[in-house]
Amino acid sequence: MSKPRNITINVPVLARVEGEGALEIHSRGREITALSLRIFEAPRLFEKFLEGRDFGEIPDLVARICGICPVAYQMTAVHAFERLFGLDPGGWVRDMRRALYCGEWMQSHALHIHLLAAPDLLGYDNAIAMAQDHPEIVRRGLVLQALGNDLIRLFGGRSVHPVGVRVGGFHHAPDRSDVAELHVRLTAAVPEAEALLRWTLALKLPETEQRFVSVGLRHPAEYPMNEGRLASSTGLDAGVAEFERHFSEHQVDHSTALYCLFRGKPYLVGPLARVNLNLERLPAAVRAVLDESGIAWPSRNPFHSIIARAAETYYSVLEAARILKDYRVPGAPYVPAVAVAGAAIAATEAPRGTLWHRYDVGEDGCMRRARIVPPTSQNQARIEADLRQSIEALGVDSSDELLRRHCEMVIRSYDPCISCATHFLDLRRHRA
Amino acid sequence: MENGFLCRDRFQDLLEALRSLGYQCIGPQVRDGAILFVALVAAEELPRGVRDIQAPGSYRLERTAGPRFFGWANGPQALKPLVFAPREVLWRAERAEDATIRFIPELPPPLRLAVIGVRACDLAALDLQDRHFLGPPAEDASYAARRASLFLVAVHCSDPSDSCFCASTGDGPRASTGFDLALTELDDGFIVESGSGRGAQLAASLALDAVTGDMRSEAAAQAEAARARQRRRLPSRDLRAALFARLEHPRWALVAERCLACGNCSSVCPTCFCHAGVETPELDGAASVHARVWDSCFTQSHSYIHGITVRSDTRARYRQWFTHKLGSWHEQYGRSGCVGCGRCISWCPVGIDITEEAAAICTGTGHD
Amino acid sequence: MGEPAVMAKKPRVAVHKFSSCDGCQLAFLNLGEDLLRLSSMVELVHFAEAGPVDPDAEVDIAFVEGSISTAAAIERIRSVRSRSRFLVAMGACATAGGLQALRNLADGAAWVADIYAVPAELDLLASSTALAQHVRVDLELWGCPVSGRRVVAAVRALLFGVSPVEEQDKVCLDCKRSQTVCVMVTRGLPCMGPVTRTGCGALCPRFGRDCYSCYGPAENSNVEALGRRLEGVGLSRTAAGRRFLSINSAAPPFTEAGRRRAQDHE
Amino acid sequence: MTDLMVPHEAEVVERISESATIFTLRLRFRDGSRHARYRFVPGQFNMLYLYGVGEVPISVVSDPQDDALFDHTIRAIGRVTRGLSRLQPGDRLGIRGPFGCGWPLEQAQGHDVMIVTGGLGCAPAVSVINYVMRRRQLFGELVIVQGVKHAEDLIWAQRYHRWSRMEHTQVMVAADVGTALWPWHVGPVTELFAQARINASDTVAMMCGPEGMMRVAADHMRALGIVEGSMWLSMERSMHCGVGRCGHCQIGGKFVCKDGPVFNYTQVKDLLPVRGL
Ligand SMILES: Cc1cc2nc3c(=O)[nH]c(=O)nc-3n(C[C@H](O)[C@H](O)[C@H](O)COP(=O)(O)OP(=O)(O)OC[C@H]3O[C@@H](n4cnc5c(N)ncnc54)[C@H](O)[C@@H]3O)c2cc1C
Ligand code: SF4
Ligand code: SF4
Ligand code: SF4
Repeated sequence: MSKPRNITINVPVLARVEGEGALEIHSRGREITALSLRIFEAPRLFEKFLEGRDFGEIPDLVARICGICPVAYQMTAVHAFERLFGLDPGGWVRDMRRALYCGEWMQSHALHIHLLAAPDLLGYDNAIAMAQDHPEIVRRGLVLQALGNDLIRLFGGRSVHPVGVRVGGFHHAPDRSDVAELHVRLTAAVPEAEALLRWTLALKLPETEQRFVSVGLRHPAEYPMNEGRLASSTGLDAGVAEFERHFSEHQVDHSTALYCLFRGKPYLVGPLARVNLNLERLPAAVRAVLDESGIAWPSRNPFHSIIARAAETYYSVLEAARILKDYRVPGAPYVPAVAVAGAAIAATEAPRGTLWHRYDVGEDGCMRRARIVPPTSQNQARIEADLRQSIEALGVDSSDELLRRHCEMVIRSYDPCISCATHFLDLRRHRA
Repeated sequence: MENGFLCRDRFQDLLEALRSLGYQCIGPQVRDGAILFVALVAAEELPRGVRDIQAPGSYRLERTAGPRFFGWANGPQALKPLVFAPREVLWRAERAEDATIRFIPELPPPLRLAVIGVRACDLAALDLQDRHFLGPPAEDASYAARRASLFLVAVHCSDPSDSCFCASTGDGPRASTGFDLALTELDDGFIVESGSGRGAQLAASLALDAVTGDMRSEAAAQAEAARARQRRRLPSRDLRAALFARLEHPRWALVAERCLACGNCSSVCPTCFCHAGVETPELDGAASVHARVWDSCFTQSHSYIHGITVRSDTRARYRQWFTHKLGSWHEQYGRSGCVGCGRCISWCPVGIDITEEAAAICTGTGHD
Repeated sequence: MGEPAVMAKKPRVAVHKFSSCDGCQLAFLNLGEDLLRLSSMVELVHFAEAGPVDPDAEVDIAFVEGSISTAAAIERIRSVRSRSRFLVAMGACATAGGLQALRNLADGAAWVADIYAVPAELDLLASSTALAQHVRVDLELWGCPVSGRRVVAAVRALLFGVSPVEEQDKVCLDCKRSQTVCVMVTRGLPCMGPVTRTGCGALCPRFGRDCYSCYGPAENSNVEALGRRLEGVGLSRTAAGRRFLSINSAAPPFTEAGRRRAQDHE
Repeated sequence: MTDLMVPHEAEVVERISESATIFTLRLRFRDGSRHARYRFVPGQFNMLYLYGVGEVPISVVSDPQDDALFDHTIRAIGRVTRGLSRLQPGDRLGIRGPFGCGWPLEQAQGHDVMIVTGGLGCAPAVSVINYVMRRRQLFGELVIVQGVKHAEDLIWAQRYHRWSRMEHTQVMVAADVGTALWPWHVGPVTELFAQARINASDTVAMMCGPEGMMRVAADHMRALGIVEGSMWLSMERSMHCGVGRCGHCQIGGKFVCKDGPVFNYTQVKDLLPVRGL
């Protein structure tokens, strides 16, 4: 048995994560004295400047919280207002939103799997280097990512901060010919997406078993995206309006993001949590492949999140193709919205996990207060817990290099999005 | 030449006849709240009973119970986009490994287009564009190719909008030349008249009824009413001398306070021809595409020479547009560049009215 | 605008990030096959999100996303500048301070006091500013987000050894080039196109809605005339002001046009 | 029909550096028969296409009778011209042209010639000077007047010295702001006009330079007795097509590219004084 020692691991810039964060680990002997996923990116104070804005302006503004999942922010915001206003935009809008969200899942998941996570698993520094040796794999990823982007473009003109979404529906209904063209591409991508899932199942992922609580939405009939109730692997079943009763945020010194805890404990949101909670809602085609793998779901290995991401990518391709198959141009792509005062609350499933919004709307339809809880601040405590467990499992006496690489890999497997996490700072909490 | 009367419910025959001659039909349809020229397959797609309510900075459509297809004045497009395309690739350059460059001219795809519902102002504007693009030093190849593919079915204007003033410029509301066929729309159908050999041939292939005296007098009354309805006018058909004598008129500065210099007027104007060359190389540098795109004298780059923007402010830019349109066109092409379609009035986001500005500038000495 | 020196055969490129949503960097990551092509033409030496991390590397071209909002960021952008031959400010945050520059307008006491209460290491500044307020910028690519087409065009021009074209005409021009029906004239929507810089291809009007000026002010923008018009189509004076005080609130003609209307209200 | 809009491949045969920013490209069309057919008059211009970058209008400065090559003297100031300055012998570019009308050289034969240039040196004027120098016996007195703002702005000082030593040739150079060793006049260039050794009523004047300068020069020349109809000037405007289509080069009703760039003074004298036209 080797001698206990002091280590300090410092990764000032985390590569291949969205936004800039750092990792700091200190240990003395066998004990980890300090471990932090430091999110030091300057807060952008979003909630603050949403105040005084009209509800109609919100979808375009909150999109800017994150360039990778702008659709998630837009979706959550429009659902929040529609719930408050008692507005039902109807089946067409509901379907198209789902297709749009599929686009974002596809692009975000494909980006993460291929450009961010896969290099870890195959032993490369980055995807470009990896592309030299595995061109077909990278290319498949780029194709799926592009398909997701184009699906977003169909509804919003561009994949980053798309412009098509409004409270009540869409500004514009896509043309049939454009939809038909995309449908052809989606259908052609089904085997690619299935192959992607099989490929992730064949990867040599680190074996680990951890105890964590999965949290996500559950919908009575479908795999959750835009709607559902809050659920957890420990039996939570609550409406989204009750979020604040079960989940609380607190601030820690080393981070400009807030930590969100579920009944005081870390928890997991995101693809793995969703699959764990909603396995039976996945279509048979996806489940069949997952079943073949022999993995016992719900999974307790956080590294399986790459598999969950691939499963959701496959699902998104199937789901979008299903929705767009018999596309019809509607009479009007939206229902006009009339503001009602009150609390507008909604949660949807962003690619990285549950995204919760609350807006206090005044009589004039303008925001009095806004509160946004993004997936990354929910996962942050869980990531740190995982890091501790992983380091302990690996042995604190492992080489610094090994520890550093492993920790980075752990962090990346959560696909944390620092831009989302630092959109805000709850100012009142700092005054103390 | 008057050929006969086409019943309203036989309008489809006209489309079929054109199609059998190999033409794709383009016709007016309601799109996004305006009348646009788009591919037309069936007569039902025409804007039956639709009228347009135009005012400075405003354009709205209204549905009525009336049977007419062409009871509106115009939309934001004329024939311009069909002949002088908003973006036209002129050539492609390819560079080989040994650095040699090959130039490959590009022409628009050969498409035979029959345009249904062309207005007198559109035809007058087309004639002006012809003078510009087909005159010396040599025909413009892209324009010529697009122009040669057109079959033009005019409809005499019966319902000018509040922005129209073609009577004042002498270009409408009746189309007199430049069409293959011209239609006078009456409630029950159309008096068909041909203006070219191929137009006459096509008319001959249609099952036409005889035109009655009543029809003729109704058509004449309608034309007269259309003319009488127009309220706007220009002070004169040739304002060249008047404008160039008033280049320092205080009105230029006043209009510049309102003008957004957004270029909408020049874009919708059926005679404006300015364009810019744009180069789009491929990422790997092996090829590069050279296109021309619509430009406007309201942009900074329009008058930019290294280090100097000749027309740096809106006053100079508006003055350029205006004095060119109503003044220097005479020197260039022997007539005013305005055909009185009123588009620049309606489609100006802030509703600047060319006729009102002309009146303000051309009256008085210019030194008031 | 700066002039590119003759570029190396395979120029070294860095992508840096400051306060932002990451959306402009995606212009690279969303290039698809072109990303692989690009990576064979340039050497990507620093691009944390894509993998390579070497923030202090000397480079030929630096693409910088994000605004300057901390004291540390001021130091960092200076250091980036000193190590880069051609520096491109990419996106609304880098060219105008971004949406987060809305805090610059907040009245001193309230927000700033709150901001100073955050842990000292955050050193959050009272304002979020464009790169050009701190260092020389050779090229500004406006837009929230910047368009991939323009990023590619900039790289291509620099590879040819010439400066990239600056687009500064108004969105209306592209709107008409795409034969889009004007939403202001036909529906009275409060479109910002007449004062907004081209680059997006008139995306919003093409999607049947009013432009909200994510590309910032065009050259020679008559914000006053448009402001009056926005009120004319039915916006209240403050709502018209908010049209200017949005994604590019810190871009000079917008700040003024917006602030005047906001103040009138008080 | 030849399409005037499509360039033809040409090759840089020689690149001559004239100053830090000015260079001459000596060119030949790759297609021999095109090269043989190519004819131009001094004062005309070509559209030069830099591969993948764009086109700019540049005057032809070589002698029309020189069949071997044609030359462009270019100042590297912007996007395209800076790019052109990097071309080396063997490199390719695209050429469309020649466009526009040149100087009235036939009309000027047998007369005195006064050439006035201003600003940072002017390629169109150089082509006339070269032309006259090579056919010295066909013309009367030659007066070359060049004005610059700062003494340092003058390029080709040696050329002026060389020309001033030629027979029947008078060179007058002035700088608004001189330097210690400046051998020429300090002050407005127009102060020199009265010293011109010409028979004013038998003089053809050709001007090139900033519009304001040309207007003032024309006034002074008229005062000397040169008739307006004998004054010519070369104008500059933005140009994208070169054939009177793109609309950028308009000044009043004139298309500078096809009605000019060389105009008789009477054609544009009303337009010159108007700012921003
Ligand atoms: C008839 C004529 C003859 C000329 N002859 C010469 C000559 O012999 N030698 C010489 O050095 N210069 C000459 N010029 C000026 C030369 O055309 C400009 O210096 C050149 O266009 C600048 O382009 P740039 O891209 O380097 O500069 P930038 O300032 O980067 O210009 C950007 C773009 O603006 C446009 N542009 C800018 N200036 C002009 C201009 N003057 N005319 C047309 N388009 C312009 C072009 O599209 C150009 O690419 C002549 C100009 C004209 C009109
Ligand atoms: S100037 Fe105005 S009214 Fe005249 S033709 Fe052009 S758009 Fe029509
Ligand atoms: S819709 Fe907007 S961008 Fe388009 S022309 Fe109208 S005002 Fe301009
Ligand atoms: S139209 Fe305006 S808001 Fe919309 S994408 Fe373009 S610049 Fe941005």
